[in-house]
Amino acid sequence: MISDNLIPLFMIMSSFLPALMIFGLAEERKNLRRSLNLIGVVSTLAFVVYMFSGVYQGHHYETRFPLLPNIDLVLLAGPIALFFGALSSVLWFLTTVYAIGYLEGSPHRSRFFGFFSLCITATLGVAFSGNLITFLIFYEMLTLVAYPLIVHRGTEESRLAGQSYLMYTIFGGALLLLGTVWLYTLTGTLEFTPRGFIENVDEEHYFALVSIFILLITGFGVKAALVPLHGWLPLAMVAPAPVSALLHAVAVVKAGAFGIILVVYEVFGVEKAADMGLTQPLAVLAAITIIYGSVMALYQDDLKRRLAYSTVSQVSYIILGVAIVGPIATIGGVVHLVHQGVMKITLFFTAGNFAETLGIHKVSEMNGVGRRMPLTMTAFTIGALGMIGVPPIAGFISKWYLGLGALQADQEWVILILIGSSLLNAGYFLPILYRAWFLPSPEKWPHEHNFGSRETSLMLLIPPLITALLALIFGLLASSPYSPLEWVKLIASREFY
Amino acid sequence: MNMLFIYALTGTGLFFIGFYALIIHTNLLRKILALNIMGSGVFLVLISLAMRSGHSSPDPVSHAMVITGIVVAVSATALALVLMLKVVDITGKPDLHDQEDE
Amino acid sequence: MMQFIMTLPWAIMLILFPLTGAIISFLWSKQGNKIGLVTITFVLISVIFLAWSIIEQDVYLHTIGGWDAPLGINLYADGLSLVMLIMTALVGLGISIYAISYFSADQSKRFWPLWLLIIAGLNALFLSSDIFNYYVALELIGLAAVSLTALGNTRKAFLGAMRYLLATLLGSLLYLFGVGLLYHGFGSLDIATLSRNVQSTPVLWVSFALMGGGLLLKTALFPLHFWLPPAHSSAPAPVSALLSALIIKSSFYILIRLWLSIFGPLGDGTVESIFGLLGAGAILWGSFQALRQTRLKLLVAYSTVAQIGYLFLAFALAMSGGSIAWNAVVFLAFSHALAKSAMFLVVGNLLRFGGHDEIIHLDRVAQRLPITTAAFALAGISIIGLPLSGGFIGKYFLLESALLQEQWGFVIILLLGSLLSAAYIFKVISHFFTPSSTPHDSKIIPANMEWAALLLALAAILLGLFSSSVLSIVDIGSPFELEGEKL
Amino acid sequence: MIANKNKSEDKIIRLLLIMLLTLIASMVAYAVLSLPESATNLQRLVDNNIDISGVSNPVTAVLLNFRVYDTFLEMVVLLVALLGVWSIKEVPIESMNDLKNPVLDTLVDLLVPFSLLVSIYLLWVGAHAPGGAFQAGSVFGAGLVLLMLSGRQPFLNFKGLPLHFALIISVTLFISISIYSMFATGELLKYPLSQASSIIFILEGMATVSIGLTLSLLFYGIYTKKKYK
Repeated sequence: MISDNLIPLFMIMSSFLPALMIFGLAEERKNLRRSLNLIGVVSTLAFVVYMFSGVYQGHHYETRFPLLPNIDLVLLAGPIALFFGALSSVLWFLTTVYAIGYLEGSPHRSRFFGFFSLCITATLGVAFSGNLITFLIFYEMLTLVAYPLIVHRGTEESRLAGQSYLMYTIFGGALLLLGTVWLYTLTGTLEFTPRGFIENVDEEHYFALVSIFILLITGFGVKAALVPLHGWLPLAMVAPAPVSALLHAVAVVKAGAFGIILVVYEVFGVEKAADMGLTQPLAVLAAITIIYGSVMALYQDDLKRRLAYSTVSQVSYIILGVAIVGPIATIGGVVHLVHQGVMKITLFFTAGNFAETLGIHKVSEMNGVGRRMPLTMTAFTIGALGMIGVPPIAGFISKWYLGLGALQADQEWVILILIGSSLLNAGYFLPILYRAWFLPSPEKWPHEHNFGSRETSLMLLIPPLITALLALIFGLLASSPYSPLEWVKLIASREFY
Repeated sequence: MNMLFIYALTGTGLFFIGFYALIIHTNLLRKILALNIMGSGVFLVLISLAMRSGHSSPDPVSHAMVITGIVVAVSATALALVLMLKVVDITGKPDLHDQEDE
Repeated sequence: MMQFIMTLPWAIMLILFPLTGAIISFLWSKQGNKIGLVTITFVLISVIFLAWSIIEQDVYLHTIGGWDAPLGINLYADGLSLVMLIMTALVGLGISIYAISYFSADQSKRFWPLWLLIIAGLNALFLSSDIFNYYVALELIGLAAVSLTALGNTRKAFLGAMRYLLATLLGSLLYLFGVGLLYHGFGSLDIATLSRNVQSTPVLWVSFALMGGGLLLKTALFPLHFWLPPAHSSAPAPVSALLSALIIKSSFYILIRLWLSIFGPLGDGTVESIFGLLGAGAILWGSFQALRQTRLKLLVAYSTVAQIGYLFLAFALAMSGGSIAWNAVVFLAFSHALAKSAMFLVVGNLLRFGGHDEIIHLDRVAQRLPITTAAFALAGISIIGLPLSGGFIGKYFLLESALLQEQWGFVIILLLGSLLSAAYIFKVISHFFTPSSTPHDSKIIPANMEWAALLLALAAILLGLFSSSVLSIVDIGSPFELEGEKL
Repeated sequence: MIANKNKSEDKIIRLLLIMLLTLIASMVAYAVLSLPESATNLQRLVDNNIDISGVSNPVTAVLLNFRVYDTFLEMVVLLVALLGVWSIKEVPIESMNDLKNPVLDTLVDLLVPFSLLVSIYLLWVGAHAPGGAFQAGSVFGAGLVLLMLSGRQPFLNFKGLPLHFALIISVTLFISISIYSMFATGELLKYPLSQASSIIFILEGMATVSIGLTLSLLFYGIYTKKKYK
């Protein structure tokens, strides 16, 4: 019998080892590469599911490896970890299928899929980190392995986008490292603990703790694209669609948001942070980001850039939920991690389909797309409506809990933000839907590919349909026992007294 | 004051005169000579301080250091001279200021 | 059987193997490659067994000629020496594997004897505990290094070698003068004896100034680094690698040893401040210069100037009482050796591949030389100090130590240095993916030249992963307790 | 001329340098003067052990026994220098003939055998009085240099592998004695008491050969420069 404590390590390895093997493959070994990819995906998923059921039965999965004096590398399958890990591995599975279809016949696929797998290794590492240093290590790994994906096309434009991405993220990483080490010198530990691990720090270090909080939030804020640290995200849109999907819904941006969640809940403890007066400014910052992202999205004609700004806005819902302070808002914020993930990935998959099939990159070119590609457009519509917050799609659940949470915490102003942002969301999504469904299609699409009887290749079509379906199910069956919402309620119960 | 300290001070003086020359002169031959003068200065200090023993014979370890030091200095000087000749061969002049003309 | 193997004199073989190899490769120069590889393999095996016996039986001490110090010379190896020896063997293996394909037959004939003699000299130096013996070993290493620099056989290489020779000879003479004064002041050349004899007198501090000055010059600490970029950037790639990775570490090692046993316990904090200040200057100046370079090899050379600054920053923090910072010193030195040698080998590959090292004209290297690209990227990660690499562990300790001592200036320098290094590393990497505006022909790079670079870079990364084992080795014999505390 | 301004700047820099170096020099001088007027350092230890060192000249005892390891490495340094010179510059083995002169010829014919004699004497005397391998090697080397300067060609027939063997003979002997001593006594370069003086003598003899040859070849490497043009 394999020791329970090695399971998290096996999970990490099941994407890491295939990645290494894929790097070694010659470009034309298509089938072997696919098999390796799928073996990796499936075994990762299997490990996550195994741990899920195990944790339900009270098992404990923890891989520990000594790194420095008093500091271990820890992979721990806690509730939050499994929550984020499950999201990542499921969406990775779909993105891999999508990417195989999307990159059919394009060059450097071994490199692409190698780094693609490494991205998931890093994301799962982030998800399962048992302490801040482990988190930091995988977080920086994620920064690095995402870079070759962003510059994958090898054009001057992608080079510049990659440069800006690195400038932001390396800067953020430096702040994180400083905050982490500083924290360690005060606490002597970095192990994530429900309700935080800073109680024992003396009052006299108040200023230091505030500085650490700012450093950590700023560090994570770069990837979470908090205004004004969001500049790299719209530029990074030059990457291929599966990369954008991965960046926005699963890996990079989410890792930043996830980091903020951990800092507030498992490092400082949300109530302690609130007592120190740290959460209110964070809430304001999140609110500004929500409105700013939405307003900017209104002005983008490029579809992917519009989606990118939408991400800037939507991810801050998560942060807002965290910063409002209160069990219900927490539920709204944390569950949005998953809800935003499935909805946004749907949008990016479908945007990629439009580009790949018809050569459509701009909103203004989308007239009548609905009739040409009805299934794709249906998925897009579900994602978009979910983003706006239309019931019964998942996005509605998030916003509902956020609103309730705000009221519970006497933060009525948040309601205004939610309403305002929903209106803005509608403002930049509804015109697209209108164009696609109700306007006549042009004589000729910008760059049309023929996929026979189907609207597009099956591998491009199925993933968005599944994610759209998930977005619906997560909304419809929100109160069934295995839904993300119920899981998040369990998490929230650990974080509040 | 003991006579040997005068030698030791002379050695120190030689060392720093050599040091000065090493920095000031651009001609490589002079630089190499300067290093040799510095070396002689150190050896003189070592030899003269070895006389402090009061015995009939001076401190042998200090002497052994000087002998080893001389061998090393000779080797280094030979290498430096050959390298200098090579530099002269290639750039046409015995100094390090090379106009980037390739 | 195992017991018997452990009692063999592995430390002495570390010196005798490369010497013998050098002589054989001098006599049968056509077989240089084979002799070199066999020799370095033996060196590696010896290091492994020496490490094993030291881990099992504590520090190694050997009285040469049966004459105990101070009359004779003692060989001594504790955790610190051991790590340096392991570093030499690993980097040595990487460079040797690379060199068998790099040099022309004529160059190879000259390369192997000198290179093996350098390995012998480095091993001798790291095993020694005698300040005059250090001098002889330093000269051995220095003269051989200069000769190898000149092997580049270009105008720049000769000028670089000449400048290097003058600097290293000046450094040696300063050091020798200090040795002489220290001997006549305190009656011994043996470090352990000296550490018992010394008192804080003018002689002590003047000899420290002379020895320290000489060693700083040899280590190329800012602003005494003027000789380094021309020499390191004009030498043949394997030579640049060994210069940056190993040679400058040898004088740095002596400085640490002297400080820990002789001068440190009597210091009052001045030296720390000076070293810290110079280290900070080196980091900023070196990184800034690296960022400005348009040629890759010069960029890598200036990066060495900056990385030396980290060593001294760590040294300064360690001197002012942070035991953590000593660990930083070890990790920074070790990981820099691995990463920087990998980087110079990469530059060698690129130079051969495209015939130039202009950064903006690198032409789709990521596609065409993936292994070399990976090597550069991994080495870069360690140089920047990104997790999880040896460089990261070093900078982590450094940051922790600076924060514990509330040295905010150092904290800022550290962050700034990391950002600058990231900037210059990624400036290069970003051009790996794009086509050059002037596409050019390319030559084939032998696999061993690519893999040698990758393995060294990989070792720099793994150093981070196995940091706890490295730390437990370093701790053998408590090299970082000042002599006063040991009593 | 533009040099005017530069010259005055130059002068200031020189002045500053002189002041700085004088300052350092006086600190060093102060330290030297602060040394006690008499000190024995390691002399007593050397005296106490000289009887079992195999020689009676203390300097030779230090060089070839107490600190023989330094000498070992020193011989390696000499080899490094020669390898360095040869790697920088290919030295042609045919010598130059530009100094043909009957007076010189006669003088060399007298001096070279004499230098060989002096060299052997110095080698022998080193065991109990000032002298030894380095001094002997220098004189031997000087004799060879004289030969070259006078247009004789000492390396015309003595080259290639035999020459290489002669150059490394001293280092090789050191390595062999190292290995032998490890087997015989378990300690590096520790001589069995009965063999000490003979081992030292052999070491010195071979060192003389290597030093003499190496020094003359170093000179040769520098001197043959003209041949290249």
